[in-house]
Amino acid sequence: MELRKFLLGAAAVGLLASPVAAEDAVKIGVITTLSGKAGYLGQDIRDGMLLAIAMEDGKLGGVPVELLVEDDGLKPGNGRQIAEKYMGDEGVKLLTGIVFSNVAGATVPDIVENGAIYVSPNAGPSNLAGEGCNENYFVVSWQNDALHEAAGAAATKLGFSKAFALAPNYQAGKDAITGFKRTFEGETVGEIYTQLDQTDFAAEMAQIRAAEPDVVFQFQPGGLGIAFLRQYQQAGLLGQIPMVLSEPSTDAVVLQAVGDAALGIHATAHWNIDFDNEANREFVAAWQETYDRPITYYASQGYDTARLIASAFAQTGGVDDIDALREALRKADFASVRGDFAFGQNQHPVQDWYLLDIVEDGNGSVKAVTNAKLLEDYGDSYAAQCEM
Amino acid sequence: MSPLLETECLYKRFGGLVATDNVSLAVMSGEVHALIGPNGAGKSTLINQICGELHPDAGRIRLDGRDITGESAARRVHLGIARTFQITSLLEDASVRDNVALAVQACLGGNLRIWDRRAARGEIWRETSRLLESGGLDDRAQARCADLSHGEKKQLELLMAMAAHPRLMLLDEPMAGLGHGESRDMVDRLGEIRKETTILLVEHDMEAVFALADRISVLVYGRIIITGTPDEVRGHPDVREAYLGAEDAPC
Amino acid sequence: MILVLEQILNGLQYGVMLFLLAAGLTLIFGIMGVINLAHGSLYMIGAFAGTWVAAHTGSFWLGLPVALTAAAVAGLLIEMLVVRRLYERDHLDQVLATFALILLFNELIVLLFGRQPIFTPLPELFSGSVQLFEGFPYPPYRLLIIATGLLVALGLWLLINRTRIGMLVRAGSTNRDMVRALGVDIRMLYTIVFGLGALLAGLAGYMAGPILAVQVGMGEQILLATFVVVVIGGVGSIRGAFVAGLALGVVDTAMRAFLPGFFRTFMEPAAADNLGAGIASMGIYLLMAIVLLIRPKGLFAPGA
Amino acid sequence: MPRLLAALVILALFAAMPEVASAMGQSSLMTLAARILIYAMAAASLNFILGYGGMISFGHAAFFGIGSYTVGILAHHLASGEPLFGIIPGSGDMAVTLPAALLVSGIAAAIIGALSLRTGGVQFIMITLAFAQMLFFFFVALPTYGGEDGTIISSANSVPGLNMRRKATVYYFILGVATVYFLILWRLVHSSFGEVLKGIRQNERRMTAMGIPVYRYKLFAFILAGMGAGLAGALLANFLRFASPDIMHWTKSGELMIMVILGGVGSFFGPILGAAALLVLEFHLAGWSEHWQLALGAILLLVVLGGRGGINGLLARLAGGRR
Repeated sequence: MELRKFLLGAAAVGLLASPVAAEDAVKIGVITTLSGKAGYLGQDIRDGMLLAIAMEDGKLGGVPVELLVEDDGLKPGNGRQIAEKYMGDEGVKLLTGIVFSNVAGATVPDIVENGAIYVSPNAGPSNLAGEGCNENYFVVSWQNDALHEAAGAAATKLGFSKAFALAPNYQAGKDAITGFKRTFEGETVGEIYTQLDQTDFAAEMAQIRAAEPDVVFQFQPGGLGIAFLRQYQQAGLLGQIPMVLSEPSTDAVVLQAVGDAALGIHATAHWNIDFDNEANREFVAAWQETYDRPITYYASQGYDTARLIASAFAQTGGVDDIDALREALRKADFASVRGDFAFGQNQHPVQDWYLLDIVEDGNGSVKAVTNAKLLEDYGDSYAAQCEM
Repeated sequence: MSPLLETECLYKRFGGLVATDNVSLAVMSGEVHALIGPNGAGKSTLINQICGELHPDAGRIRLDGRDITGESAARRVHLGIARTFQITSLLEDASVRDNVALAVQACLGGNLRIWDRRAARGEIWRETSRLLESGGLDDRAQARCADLSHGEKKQLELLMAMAAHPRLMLLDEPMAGLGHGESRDMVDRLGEIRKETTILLVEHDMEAVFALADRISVLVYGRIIITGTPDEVRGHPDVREAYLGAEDAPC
Repeated sequence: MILVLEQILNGLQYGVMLFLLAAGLTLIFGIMGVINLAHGSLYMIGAFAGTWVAAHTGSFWLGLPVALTAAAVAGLLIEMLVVRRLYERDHLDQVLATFALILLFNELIVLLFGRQPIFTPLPELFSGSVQLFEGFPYPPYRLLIIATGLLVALGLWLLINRTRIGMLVRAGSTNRDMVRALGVDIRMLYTIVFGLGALLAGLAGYMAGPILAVQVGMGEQILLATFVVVVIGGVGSIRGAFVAGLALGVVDTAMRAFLPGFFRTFMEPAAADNLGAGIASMGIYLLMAIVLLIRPKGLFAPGA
Repeated sequence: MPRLLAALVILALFAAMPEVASAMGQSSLMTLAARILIYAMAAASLNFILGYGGMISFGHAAFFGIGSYTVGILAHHLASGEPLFGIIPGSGDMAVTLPAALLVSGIAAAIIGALSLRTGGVQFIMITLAFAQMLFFFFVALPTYGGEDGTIISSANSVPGLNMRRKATVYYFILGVATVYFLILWRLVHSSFGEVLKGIRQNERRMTAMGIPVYRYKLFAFILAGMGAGLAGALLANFLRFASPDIMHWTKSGELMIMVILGGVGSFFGPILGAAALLVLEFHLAGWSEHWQLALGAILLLVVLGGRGGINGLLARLAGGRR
């Protein structure tokens, strides 16, 4: 049962965390989403961080650290409250962990105005990437739009010319379709915005079939994506109309849950489990030893965030000198599990994006295999608007 | 003498059931007009149309010559029609005094004031005390309404109706459920009230009806079969057959 | 034409799911006067218990009885430990208590099954798609759901119109005090109805498993739509739940499918998509508001 | 006057909070206190129609959100320099935004109330929920103001003579508004209208028979309550410097209702107690365990099974027991 795993995991986390809770440990505040449907995202981000810390025996960059973790419940107000608690009560100068853009919107401006540093392991909303950028705000993951721009590039590269795009009717969904169309050079023959809480896509399947596109792009994060892919298969569309997906629709949890309904799909990513570099091999091995569940890219981002912080701590020895810490972070002097990594002008990543194939893994399930590089040293569309 | 209340061909049906069938009724100013009839004859439906809770399908209602058919129930109270309920309907959580005070306040006006203190409106409390005294409920003023006896509740309802200074009082079975002594008290009380207002009385207690009524209308199957003095009604053969039937002749 | 037909089938399938949930909720609502926000949790419990067993045994059919049992047992426990103490209280206490239950169940599921969504394979027989007629493929599993929903509807109709319990249920939903006055052991009736409602919710949850994601919080998602069905149909009316469930399923599906296209005929595509999707997501609420404004008690309210 | 004393004690506690918080080295207590004040205002406005008027609105967060978005939208247009609908200029002035929030939420409450109050009972619960959800989806689908991601407000609205960049100043401003608000509410509850409203909760038929047009009175109360929630929402937007649709989601309406029930339905101080209890529990439990919702659920369940009247009722019984 999962309960046993949970207890083991909790014990492991407790063991990992306890020796570092020393007097001189630097506190890092993690605000993340652990409850509700998106709980696994925050959990993986946190565990990626814990893993990096454990691999250095409770330290990052030679500095003992203590990770404070709290659940924001996906409520912007709660995120803000936790940030205040960290900064005001615990004297935390370095915060991270937020999964969702709306929590970031309510929380990040307050953090950076307080003179603390925020390193995002996931959300990279556009309103903080352009004019709203800040020298104390770093994003390790990606700018939100880049995820979908990669998918658009993939559709172009694969030679498709008629695309059908679907996304939930909310900001991230609109950004997704905008992002896709920004890099897709063919024609978008249909666009559907689904309801935010919609889990049944039968109506959309029928419309896709009627529109006869040669490729489908859809953005349905988490559980929605699982439902979508399965229904795509059940509708008999899988194998008939190819699909190009951006990263959130094909994380490892989604793949495990959809199984063979994901076969043949073209996925895009900035990280995959099979990346052939030293840092990644180390990360994957450590994860598989510690946790009994699939590695998602969220975990890789949590891990990378911790490694980035470690690289900065190695230079500054901690958070006492914020200016020095900021400078050190900006250098991004660490080996990312995704290979090349640098910060752009707005302190968002400049990185490579890849095309993945979903194939059988030989154990009755499926896995993602890296096929080709799509975009090289790719930044984002908002960097130019950032004056820093 | 002109009628205070007139209904003209009031018609109301529920589904297949005709509850009031072209009822034309005139209540003279100053009289006690009793409305009798067997259960299900449509008495309460008629009362509810006069007070405005129900709207007739056809017909008109006039108060003092003025057509009030289209007026709301609340508006009719201000025009002078007050009522009591067959099953007492009070503010059960509030004290007796507060029940009366609210009725007084509703009549005095200023109900939409959001920046005054009701407790400081002396006029309300003076009138409330006067009413409580007149109804003999002043010693129960602080009691919670839900703790009152049935008879006391009936008295309280009457007081609250009186608070509106009605020209016409609709009494829906004021004696229902009362013991013999209580009924007699109620008859005495109504004898007092009739000096101040016209009364349309629905009642099964024939002793009370014949003691109080100046005129009586008999309603059967939604139709008025006769209106007349108590003696006329008592002697009317149709009434005996249709209403009194097998029962003993009244009084 | 095929598109319209397909969308109607899709709407029916969504509609019977809503009906399965709403049937129990409307009875609990109508007979006991209890607002049970935790009804969605029973749906989730059925889905998790059944799917877990199905995933470990590899058999869809083995999961079914487990899902039904788990949901019914959870329902009975809720009734006996919590709801029973609240019958005499007002709606607000019931809201607070059942809201607390949602929190409890969600977190318990996280503890037991983890945060990742879990997965059931479709039964072999029903995977893929069948050609209903030339050029019209349709997933047979969805047909199975529709058939199940209709069968349950028939079963409930027989139960309510042909049995003693059904008679009590009917009497109870129109006049609670009367049933009590008859000297019927009302507690027993309440427990049975609650258990039955939970069972149907569990069935709906398990049936939804292979097409949706079985995950924490799946109950709240469908809870609101279920309440909408109950209210439109008329509180306490199974017939209302059936008609409103199917109507809402079809209307909701049709709006999602055809509104943007409709707006595109006279608007810019981007604006049309936006407006269409916006109205479609408000659709069921709009529909409920309109129905209530015309018939304040819903379509088939008992005793109205 | 135990109530007056209680009120003064509560006020003194809140007034001392920034000092206490910094003395304890827990400056986040001030944030918590500010959120409690704001939520208490919103919950109290719900309690006004729910507890005093008997109208169980499950969509009250709509007005909370509308107040919040009024501030957010005015700030957005101030920043962009483009007037709303081409005529209404943006504003960052508290003297403009608060009245605007009151006005807009009042109008919204008038429309929603006028339609919803035609029903009653469970149907009223659901129709208010329906309107709130429609508004929620409307704002989620509205790209101009960030849709679901919300809109960031660059700074708190200005008040002449106050430095609203200082957190403590914003806090004291909120405390000041809340104090005035609760004083007004106290007057309102004990006014002639307040008494009529309490009568309506107990027996609408009787009130009609007294000559009170019940529908109009309920609508008036509904509008007042909507304005109260709108004011709270405007303060929240100023405090968070952020407005997003999540505060009009149905779960937020539920949260407000839970604060009212937890504190004690129809008691004046109930919503303050309820808001404080729920937010403090959330604050500490979330810091204590990631499975805090389990504990919260258990506590809420115990409270509701344990007794009637919420915390206020519990306090009353304790006070009664001691005597």
